[in-house]
Amino acid sequence: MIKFENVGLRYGIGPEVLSDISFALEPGSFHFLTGPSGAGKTSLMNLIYLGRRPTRGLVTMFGQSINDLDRRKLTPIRQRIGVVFQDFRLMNHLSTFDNVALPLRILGRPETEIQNNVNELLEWVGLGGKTNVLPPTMSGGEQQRIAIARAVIARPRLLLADEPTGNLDDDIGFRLMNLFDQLNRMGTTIVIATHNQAVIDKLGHPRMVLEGGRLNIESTAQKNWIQKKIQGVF
Amino acid sequence: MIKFENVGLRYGIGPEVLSDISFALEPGSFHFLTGPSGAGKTSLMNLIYLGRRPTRGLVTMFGQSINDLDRRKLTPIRQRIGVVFQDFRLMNHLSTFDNVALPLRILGRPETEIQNNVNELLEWVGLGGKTNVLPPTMSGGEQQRIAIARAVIARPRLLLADEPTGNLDDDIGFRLMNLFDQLNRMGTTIVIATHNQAVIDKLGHPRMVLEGGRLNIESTAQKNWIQKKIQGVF
Amino acid sequence: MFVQKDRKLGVADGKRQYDLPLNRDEGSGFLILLIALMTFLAVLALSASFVLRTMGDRWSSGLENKLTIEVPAESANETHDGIVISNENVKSLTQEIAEKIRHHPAVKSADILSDSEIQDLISPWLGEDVSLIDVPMPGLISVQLQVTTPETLHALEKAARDISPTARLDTHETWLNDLLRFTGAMQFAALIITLIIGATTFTAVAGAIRSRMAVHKDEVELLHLMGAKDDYITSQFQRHALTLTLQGCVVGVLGAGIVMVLIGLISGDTGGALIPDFRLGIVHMIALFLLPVAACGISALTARHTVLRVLAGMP
Amino acid sequence: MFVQKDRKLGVADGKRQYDLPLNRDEGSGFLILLIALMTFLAVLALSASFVLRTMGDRWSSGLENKLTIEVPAESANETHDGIVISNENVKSLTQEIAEKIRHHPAVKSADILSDSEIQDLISPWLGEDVSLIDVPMPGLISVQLQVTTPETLHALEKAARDISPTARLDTHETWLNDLLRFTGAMQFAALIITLIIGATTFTAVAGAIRSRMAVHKDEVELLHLMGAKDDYITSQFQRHALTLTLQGCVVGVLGAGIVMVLIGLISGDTGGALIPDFRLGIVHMIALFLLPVAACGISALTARHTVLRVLAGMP
Ligand SMILES: Nc1ncnc2c1ncn2[C@@H]1O[C@H](COP(=O)(O)OP(=O)(O)OP(=O)(O)O)[C@@H](O)[C@H]1O
Ligand SMILES: Nc1ncnc2c1ncn2[C@@H]1O[C@H](COP(=O)(O)OP(=O)(O)OP(=O)(O)O)[C@@H](O)[C@H]1O
Ligand SMILES: [Mg+2]
Ligand SMILES: [Mg+2]
Repeated sequence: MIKFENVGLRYGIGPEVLSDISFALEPGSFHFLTGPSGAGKTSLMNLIYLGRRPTRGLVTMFGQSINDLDRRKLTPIRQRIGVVFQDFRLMNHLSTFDNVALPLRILGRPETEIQNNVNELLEWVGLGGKTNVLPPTMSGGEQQRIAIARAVIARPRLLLADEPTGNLDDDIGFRLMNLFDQLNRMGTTIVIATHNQAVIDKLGHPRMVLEGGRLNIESTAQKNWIQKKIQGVF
Repeated sequence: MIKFENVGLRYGIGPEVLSDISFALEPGSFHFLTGPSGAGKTSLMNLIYLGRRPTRGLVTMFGQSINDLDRRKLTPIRQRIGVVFQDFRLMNHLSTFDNVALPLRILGRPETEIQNNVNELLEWVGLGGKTNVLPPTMSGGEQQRIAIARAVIARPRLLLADEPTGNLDDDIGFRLMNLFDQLNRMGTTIVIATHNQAVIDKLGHPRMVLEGGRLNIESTAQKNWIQKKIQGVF
Repeated sequence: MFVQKDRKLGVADGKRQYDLPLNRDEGSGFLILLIALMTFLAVLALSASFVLRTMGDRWSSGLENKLTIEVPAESANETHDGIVISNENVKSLTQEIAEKIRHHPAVKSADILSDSEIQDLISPWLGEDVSLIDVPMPGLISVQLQVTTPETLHALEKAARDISPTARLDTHETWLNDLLRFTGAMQFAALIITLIIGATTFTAVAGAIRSRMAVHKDEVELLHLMGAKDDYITSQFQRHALTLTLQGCVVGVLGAGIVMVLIGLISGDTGGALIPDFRLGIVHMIALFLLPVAACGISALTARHTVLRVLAGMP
Repeated sequence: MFVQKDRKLGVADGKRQYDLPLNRDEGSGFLILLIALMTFLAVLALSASFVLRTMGDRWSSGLENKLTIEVPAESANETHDGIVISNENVKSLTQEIAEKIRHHPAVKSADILSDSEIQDLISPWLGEDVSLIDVPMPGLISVQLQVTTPETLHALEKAARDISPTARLDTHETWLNDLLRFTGAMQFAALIITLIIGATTFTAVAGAIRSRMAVHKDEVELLHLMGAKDDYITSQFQRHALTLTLQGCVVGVLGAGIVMVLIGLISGDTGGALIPDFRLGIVHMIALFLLPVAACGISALTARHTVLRVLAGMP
């Protein structure tokens, strides 16, 4: 579904932040993306959601090579991707409802469908009583939940989440991870960048580790041993 | 040093976010502030760093009751407080160096002193090679470290940090917690709001727990049992 | 300044206007004010330029098309001091010029003034008692023209000079030439000002849209990344620019109208033929009404172009 | 538009100017342009108003201070058609008015026109051959004044009317009155425009500062929370407003100067006394130079006031 081949990225004239990144994501897969701060997790996500073109290498999305695709042809690809940004990127002048409804509106869905879907999802992430509130008057965790709701509302075929639980307590954090898991079971491919070891351990999906601009994919089997050990403790 | 008596806060005509908050922080103390998302941690910090006046109740800071203090008299109090905001609040047009130097410049310190102190601290938080970079081109964790450096550069007598390690991996997270500990040993009073159970457990300072708008302070003794248990595991 | 319509989304009535908070930008009222002022000044300057042209035309054509040709009694030909020419000589020269001039197509009539007529004209300067025979008398031809044009005047002057090199044209209206020159300068200034104003408005709108693009760059980029088509984004800016310009133009044109009526009231009842009323022809009216229409069109296009260019820079 | 000085901080040379990115705001060039345009127009309008006043003064005083008082041969007193007064009666009335008027301080001389003089004046209308004794002759007094002022004219008219109610003042210059009225209206318009421009500039600067305050509210609040004194923040905005206004004013005044020189070149060599040159007195020059100075002062104060008010709203 998504294939990177020898992809490299540099910002301006700086050093290569990502070099020789090669991987393929199967439809319906679920990966964690980890690595120390500044390793390039956000940068890699940026490449996947087409926020930037790579400096070199081949990128294939949904079977189309995007390297020499026309600008306009990227629009339908983008509509199939949901993103939770590390810094949320909410529209501060739009209410919680309208922020979450935005992807549906861009797709031109009928307003009644929007009304139902959005309200249901907001209820589910614990923001049912805050549909008409503006993001700047909400707590960090609440904003993060809006960002997550917005990313999943249009049932994207690919979901990218950058540190989606950094501002959430463990309870609501696991609840949202379950939401991702549920989506994954319905066929959505998922990549989550996170530092939260507890979450990674609990869900046990394979890890993509970025270090020094290179990417390693650790199999699930490798992790199972540690996971078992921890579960045995409690 | 800081005393809240029956403090309440409501935003506009909404419900009371904080009610009957009463506590006192001794000079040189270190507390964690926890509670579920939306409990009011950021709001309480806001009251402490004088970003808002409480709706009711008495607040005493550094021995002065601030309830009927003139606006201008608050300025020297503010200069003694360092804050790490949950959303960083960096100046996007200023370089890393200038962001961190800002508190010293406001205090009118000589430029040579600024130069030395800032460079040393940036080195320490792992941003030595990024002094001339603008915040928007940095990773989430790098920005968070700038925010922390800015809060501590002027050796404040009170340090407030709101979720200061949410975007950091455990390594650099503990390193910064050590920085806070060090400052604390030199006399700075510290309050850190965090969801990160690992950090709370490891350092073992008393917890202030916000729940339903009320505040409970859990003694260190209470936590010690759990902490020991965990340490025994590894 | 203007009632801000509630653009709040989330109401399922299909009235959704903006995803971007364009209408809440602080600068909007300010831009409207600027456009209003520009329109106001442009309408005034343009009207002034029209009025001045009408005025100039009327002055140069409406006054009696009369002039006098003087054949002095001195000839400056030979010496510095001039030689006095005999009265008979003057008379024959005058006769000759009159004959020649009469055939010019622009000349209605050319009459030689009689001695007594000349005496009437001269007496205020020389006194009643001086006998005409004692002084050298100039020859005078009173000419009535069909229309006064600079070309005709030049032709007549040349014709007269060919016969008597010292002949002089006196249009009685040198001050009018001054006035016409002045009016021309004013008209020029008015047009220059209109042009400057137009350019400024254009720059202002383009600048404002560019600045709004900059302020909302993150939001625009977000929409783009979510898969919004270029048109989805462009149309919001376009509608915004159009609305602002329209509001500004209406205010400006109304203001200018009021001021013009005021000026009309103050200067309008002069009644004299010299100063025409501040009434404009139908062509001018149309030109004045095209001004705001053009402004709206230009600013919508400017907005579209500006936004598309920024969008083209996004991956 | 203007070379942006490098305000980058972190260089230990004490040249630190702004913590806030005011000088990088997109709107700056635009505001400079606006202020330049406003200054340009204000200087032009003010100059025009001065020139018009000078022109009006010269026209009303500079022309020959002559007028004629006519004592008609008909009295409109009793009947609609009027009664013809005997020539002797007219003569005595005329004499009486002339005597009375001579003592008015503004009157230099007042001469009664002789019959032959009157005939000279009338002959163009009645023909040379009509004997004066056959028609009722009006009495005419040629008056030379020191200066022509409306008050003098009114006084003279009243004096004449006291003696002969049908007496009429003829200044030969009714068209001049029209012109003066027109000039007055133009002058009024120029002043109104200057005032509107001033108000707009004021609003624009206040609006721009308020909008910058809004854009940088978070940053200002941050500085405030870090313990920055009000002055620390205010002075940055103040300096910013001052810089922008100064740049705008310089451009505007220069532009206006160029246009005035241009207009002077086009209309300046008229040489006629009727249209004065576009030369301004020293007082006017000072007034024109005070304009930008006042603009700078006002905008610095506006900025200070605006920012202080926002800061006062912070806890
Ligand atoms: N727009 C940009 N321009 C220049 N450099 C950038 C830009 N964005 C990121 N970088 C640099 O690229 C490197 C990787 O950044 P990135 O945000 O991808 O890291 P990350 O893995 O997401 O880190 P974190 O866990 O702290 O969020 C960093 O050194 C950062 O300074
Ligand atoms: N400026 C504001 N105006 C109105 N309501 C606000 C404002 N700021 C916060 N709130 C509300 O007050 C409550 C407490 O918010 P606060 O940010 O203090 O929570 P928090 O404990 O910091 O949560 P988190 O862990 O998610 O950051 C929330 O319900 C939030 O919506
Ligand atoms: Mg990141
Ligand atoms: Mg918070």
